[in-house]
Amino acid sequence: MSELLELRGVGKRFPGVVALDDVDFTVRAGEIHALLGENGAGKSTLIKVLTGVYPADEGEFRLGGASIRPGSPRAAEELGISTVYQEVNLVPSLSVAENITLGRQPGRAGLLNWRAIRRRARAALARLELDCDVDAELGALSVAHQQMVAIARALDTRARLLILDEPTASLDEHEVAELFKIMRQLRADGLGIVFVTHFLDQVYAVTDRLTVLRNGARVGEFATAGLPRLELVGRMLGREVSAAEFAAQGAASPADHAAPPVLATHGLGRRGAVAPFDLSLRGGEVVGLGGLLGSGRTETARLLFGLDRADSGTISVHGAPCRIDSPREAVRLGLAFCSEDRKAEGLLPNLSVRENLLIAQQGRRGALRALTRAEQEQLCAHYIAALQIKTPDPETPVKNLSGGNQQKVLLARWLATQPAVIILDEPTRGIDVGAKQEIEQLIAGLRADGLAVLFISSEIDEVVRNCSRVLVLRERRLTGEIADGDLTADHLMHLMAGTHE
Amino acid sequence: MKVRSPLLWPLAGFVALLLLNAVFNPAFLKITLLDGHLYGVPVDILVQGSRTMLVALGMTLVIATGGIDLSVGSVVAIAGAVCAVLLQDGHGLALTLVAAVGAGVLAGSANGLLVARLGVQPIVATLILMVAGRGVAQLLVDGQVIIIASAPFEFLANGFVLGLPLAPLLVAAAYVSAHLLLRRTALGLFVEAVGDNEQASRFAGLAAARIKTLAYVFCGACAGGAGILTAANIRAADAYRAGENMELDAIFAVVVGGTALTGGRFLILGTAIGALLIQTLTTTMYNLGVPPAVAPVPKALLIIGVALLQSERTTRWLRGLAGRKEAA
Amino acid sequence: MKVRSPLLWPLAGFVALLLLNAVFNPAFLKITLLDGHLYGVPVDILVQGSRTMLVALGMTLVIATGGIDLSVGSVVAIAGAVCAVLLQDGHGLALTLVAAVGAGVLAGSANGLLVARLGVQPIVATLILMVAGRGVAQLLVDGQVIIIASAPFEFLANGFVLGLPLAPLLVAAAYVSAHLLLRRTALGLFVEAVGDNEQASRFAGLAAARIKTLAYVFCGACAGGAGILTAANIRAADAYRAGENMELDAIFAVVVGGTALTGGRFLILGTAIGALLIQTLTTTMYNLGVPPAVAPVPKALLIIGVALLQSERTTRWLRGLAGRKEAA
Amino acid sequence: DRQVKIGFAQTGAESAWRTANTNSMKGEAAKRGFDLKFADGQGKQENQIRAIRSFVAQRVDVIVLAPIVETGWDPVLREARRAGIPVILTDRTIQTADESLYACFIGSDFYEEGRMAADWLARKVNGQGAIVELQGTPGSAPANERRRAFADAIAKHPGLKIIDSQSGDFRRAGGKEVMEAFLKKHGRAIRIVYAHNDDMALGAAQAIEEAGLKPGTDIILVSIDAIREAVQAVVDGRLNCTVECNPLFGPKVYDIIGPLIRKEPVPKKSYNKDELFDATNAAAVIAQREY
Ligand SMILES: Nc1ncnc2c1ncn2[C@@H]1O[C@H](COP(=O)(O)OP(=O)(O)OP(=O)(O)O)[C@@H](O)[C@H]1O
Ligand SMILES: Nc1ncnc2c1ncn2[C@@H]1O[C@H](COP(=O)(O)OP(=O)(O)OP(=O)(O)O)[C@@H](O)[C@H]1O
Ligand SMILES: [Mg+2]
Ligand SMILES: [Mg+2]
Repeated sequence: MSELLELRGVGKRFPGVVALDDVDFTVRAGEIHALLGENGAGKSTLIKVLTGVYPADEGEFRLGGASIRPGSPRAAEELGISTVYQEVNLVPSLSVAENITLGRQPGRAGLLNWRAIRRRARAALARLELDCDVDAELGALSVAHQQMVAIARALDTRARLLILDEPTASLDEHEVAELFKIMRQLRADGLGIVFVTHFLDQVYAVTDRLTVLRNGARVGEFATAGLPRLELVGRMLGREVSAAEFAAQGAASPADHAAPPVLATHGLGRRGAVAPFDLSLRGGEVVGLGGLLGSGRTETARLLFGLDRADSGTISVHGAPCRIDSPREAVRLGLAFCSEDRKAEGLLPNLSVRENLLIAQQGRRGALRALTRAEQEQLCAHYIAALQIKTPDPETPVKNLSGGNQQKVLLARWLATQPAVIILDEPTRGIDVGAKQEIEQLIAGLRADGLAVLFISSEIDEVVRNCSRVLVLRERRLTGEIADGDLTADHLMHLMAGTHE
Repeated sequence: MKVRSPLLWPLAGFVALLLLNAVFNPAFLKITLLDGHLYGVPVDILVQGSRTMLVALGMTLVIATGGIDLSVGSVVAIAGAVCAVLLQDGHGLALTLVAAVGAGVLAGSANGLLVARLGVQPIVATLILMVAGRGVAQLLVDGQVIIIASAPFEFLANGFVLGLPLAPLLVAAAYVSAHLLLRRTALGLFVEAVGDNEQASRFAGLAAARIKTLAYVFCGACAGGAGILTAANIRAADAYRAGENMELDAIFAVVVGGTALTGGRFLILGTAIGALLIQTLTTTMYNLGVPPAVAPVPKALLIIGVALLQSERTTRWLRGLAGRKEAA
Repeated sequence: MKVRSPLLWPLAGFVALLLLNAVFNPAFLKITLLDGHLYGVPVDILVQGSRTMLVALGMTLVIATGGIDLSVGSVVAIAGAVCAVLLQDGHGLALTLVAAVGAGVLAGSANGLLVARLGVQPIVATLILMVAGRGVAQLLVDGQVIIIASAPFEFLANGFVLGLPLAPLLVAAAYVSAHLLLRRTALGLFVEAVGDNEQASRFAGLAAARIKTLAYVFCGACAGGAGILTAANIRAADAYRAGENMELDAIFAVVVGGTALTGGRFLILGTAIGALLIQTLTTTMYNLGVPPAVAPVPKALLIIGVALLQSERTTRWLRGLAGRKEAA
Repeated sequence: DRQVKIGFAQTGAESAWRTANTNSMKGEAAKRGFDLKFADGQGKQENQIRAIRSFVAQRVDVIVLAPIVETGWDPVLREARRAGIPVILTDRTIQTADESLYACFIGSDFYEEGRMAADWLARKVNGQGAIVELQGTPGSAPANERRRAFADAIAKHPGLKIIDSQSGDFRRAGGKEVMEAFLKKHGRAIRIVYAHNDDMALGAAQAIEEAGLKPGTDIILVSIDAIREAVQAVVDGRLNCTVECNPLFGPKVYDIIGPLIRKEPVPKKSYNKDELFDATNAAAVIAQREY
């Protein structure tokens, strides 16, 4: 097989960080090549350097044998490299169709042909079996749908090399399956595909070979089939891992049903968002919220956290009825909500890791009771160590961290408020295997400490592993609950899809 | 719930103003024929408003890219000065017009260079030319108000064709061409994409810097055109006052017309309505004899009113009120 | 590579200007004692610059929240008018000062309400008061320039304490208190968070609207204070001209001082340096005898220079050049 | 007989001078029982054009126009002529090919004001002395004219030299700031200050006092406008001379209206009488100064 892409000795330094250090990377035509590594290993940076987002400090790039050095994503695209970047990078106020065809609208002599544009967008979405109005404004879609649109866009071009940086982080199984179908088909057509993911199942399901990065350096290149899972994890983490460490944890022990609920709702709902529902969370239990994409999980969380105003029902915390009409009020009552959209709703990009970490706690204390510098530093040191956040130092702007590490900072922000109830919306999105393990342990720890956790994840296994009970949402309505012994992936899937009869 | 057209509120304001005037002064809407051309207050509004409309057209694009151009007033003064100097030296009309628009293009390129290539913030970058540009205009005319004695030149601003005023026709032509250019090609889309999310646009392969530069150049050209009309209207180049405060009126027109200052989606038809609305308001104040110290207030109130009605937060709040009433 | 302090460039510009002056006119930096107080050009710069410094202090916070306040000039006029009217009516100094700052607070609250609660874009919201505010000031003084004949009032702007000019001392005190208030409490952090990502701040439990409103109120209070100093400086309230163009100078000072107009991180020390830099430049123009018509040009050039040096893109470009040279 | 209807298109309310001008026109009209229709142009010519049209429509007897700019008036003035309404220009003149479009012009002569100031000064200091000039807003008509006239007039006196000139923007604060800089730069070399308006002169006087000198004695101050505060300063000896730029056009304008309506000939160009106030006459007039 021919070498499609060859990178030799690529290096890239940011202030205080060596992001890439003498990296070699090869992709053949007609293969799916996984690019793996921990959060902050340098995967995204490698991709950005290759596609001209940043200039490389050193290194040689060859595509199809010819030396290339694209100066911008546009130049890369013209060379036949089509990329889906890690953070969804589309234009929110444009329509789906406009986003998919942006910069390469069909039409004659520069004149737009709207029918062709829509047709093309619809075709691109149809390949992913995505049913979605091409005239809808992109910003109104859920993160997952936006991600699918971004993928559709990347597929809608004749490329030789397709790069997908964590495209599956916010997708559920159905969409992932569709994506894989297309990836295999493209592979058969002779494309080279670079695939970044933190889901090892997906690596084994679809890739031919893989390259592992650690701390910006290449660990090695392997044939996927020849590398056992544990060894792969070991290569990524740089240490021996035992099978026990990664065995599925037993379902969490059931909570004490006699204990009064920390958070309870009665008939809480909002027209057009979620039908009225009853829910009660007890201290020391992890409750899952299951559902397909767009089933209303996020909107339920928003309602609980006072981001949207409920138009019916009541809510009580520690048995006392209360009104939650702003996040500020929610935080004051001991709630915490780690949003799924970390870029828009989570990060303060230009502020430091330290400030991002303590902002919620400081907000809860109020402006006048400022944390002292020593307290702040202690807090940072604690959480940076506890969550193994990879950052040159706490004063680095958080936008310079890798995606997974940003996610950890946000988790830390909420843990620092020492909440009674924490709502985690896709908390493990984009987090590497090691860290996922740590976060799951953390959740177990929180439960042991008596917190109530509301856990939302598109990964069914993760839900089953971590939760003692799962509430199932379908079409914005709470349709069922499974607990304890009944809680299996199969059963849950049927409930979510509404096919359990 | 159907999404309402963003043109609704400015249009409603426009109609309301016309009605208000017509009630207080029935002669307001009367149009007569005088010397074979139309004559009346609505004609005045169109003629006087045409300059702001032209400047606001360019401003719309700049604002859509997420920028702002404060230098348009100075560019109007420069273009007028160029016209006066060239006509005085006996150059032809065609050359004069090209040179005046060219001066605008040059100014726009300077702004574009600073903003798009060198990353200076638009307010700062264009303030420079706003401040320094008037000096340039004064240097051109040597601090004097130069009288222009060219009938064809004056005709551009004050002439009538088939009984219709020429200046609004020219500006309307500019709007139609801009609309076709922006909406029939992908240019308009590119501008909106860059204004909404510059980084994503770059990732999507758009030449963001070039698109932004183009917007500023276009805005400069429009301001140059408005400079021609202004000089032709008063048959003189007044480097000291021409185009004063025009950036404010243009920005108002754009905002009232429904284009957000944060960039992204733009509505050139809205801008045209916005400019007419502002002009009508000025005329109205006049007609109703509002005392001078109070005169800016209704204008301010109108603008805030439209801005409020367009703000999502207010809409939500109003809807909340309505909802509560429904529930009761 | 060490990250350079953002104060570097404005400071360098300041020092360069002082040197330039000292070379052309050795008397420039001379400070003498006159009637027991300091006397010299640097003292003038401090006294004259103190008003812009005060306005720019408030503007810094507003800009840090991602907004802008164009109404400060009008607020200066209003506060001056309030002082004149109250002192004329024989009210005490304390009441007068409180009322003047109170007027500023009121204006700031109006701006804050529009921007933070009703979601009107800052440029539009504050333009309203910019336009209408001067009318209010004129109504207050009934169109007259009112002379203020209160020695203690004048002392605020022109007095000396222990040989040092009082006005800069007062403004310095304002800066120090603001610094303590913002940095010893978490207020500064909250302002930066809201300016950096308003939505995320709200998600993190901050009262974003309240924080923004506070910034506008503070800015109004600063403008009110500057209005007092302005009126005291010339012993008169000039509703027509007081505070004219002050919003531009203040915005320049903030930008030159290293606070980005996009909001987020702010540097009040940088703002102080920026304001002094601009005042020094004005004084330099007088000193070098630059003709008035040309005077805005160097100012514009300086601002663009500093803005360029602070722009990341330029830095990258310069570094690229340097790199190529190194490589060669 | 019938009440006289007058339409007055004012430029705006940009300064205290303008306000005094407006008040004079309004007050005098009330005194004489005229029906004055007042329109404020808010600094824009188009507003004034529109105002004139509405005056024509209302069939006023006379239109008074204080033009904001010098050109672009022909079409609307032709409309007024067609309606048979005479137009009086005040304050500033216009540029037109057809002088018959207006009946007469009554104005302030900025050039004459500058010349009067220079002549008074030459006499006062015997044609000797170093002058600093505080200019008005660069490019504005009064600043241009007053600068030109002063320069022309002192050219006859080789001993009078302008050693520095900066713009104080017609503002008190501007005059003070520029004067402070001049004092540091030239020190005691400055003998004379010529300010294009009183506001700047009063600001400069303050700067001079703060520099430990006596304005009017150590440094001679000459300015233009003669606002009441400045005349008072002349009385107090802080200012040496101020040339009037009289905003009180009311009487002069209305005096001419009678003959105009009766179609009697009136002088095409006349100037509002501008006096000069110095130590000799200031005290006598201060009580009657209206603004
Ligand atoms: N713009 C930047 N400025 C400074 N440092 C950066 C920047 N971008 C990335 N880094 C640093 O480079 C390193 C590699 O980051 P990169 O985003 O490539 O990681 P990644 O492997 O994609 O991780 P993840 O799995 O979390 O997405 C990290 O330490 C990160 O902090
Ligand atoms: N701001 C919004 N405006 C309009 N529609 C929205 C908005 N946010 C979400 N939606 C739509 O509401 C539906 C429910 O979204 P929600 O995010 O609650 O689902 P979810 O079950 O959490 O799915 P996900 O896995 O994407 O988080 C989706 O179809 C989404 O497109
Ligand atoms: Mg990454
Ligand atoms: Mg969700």
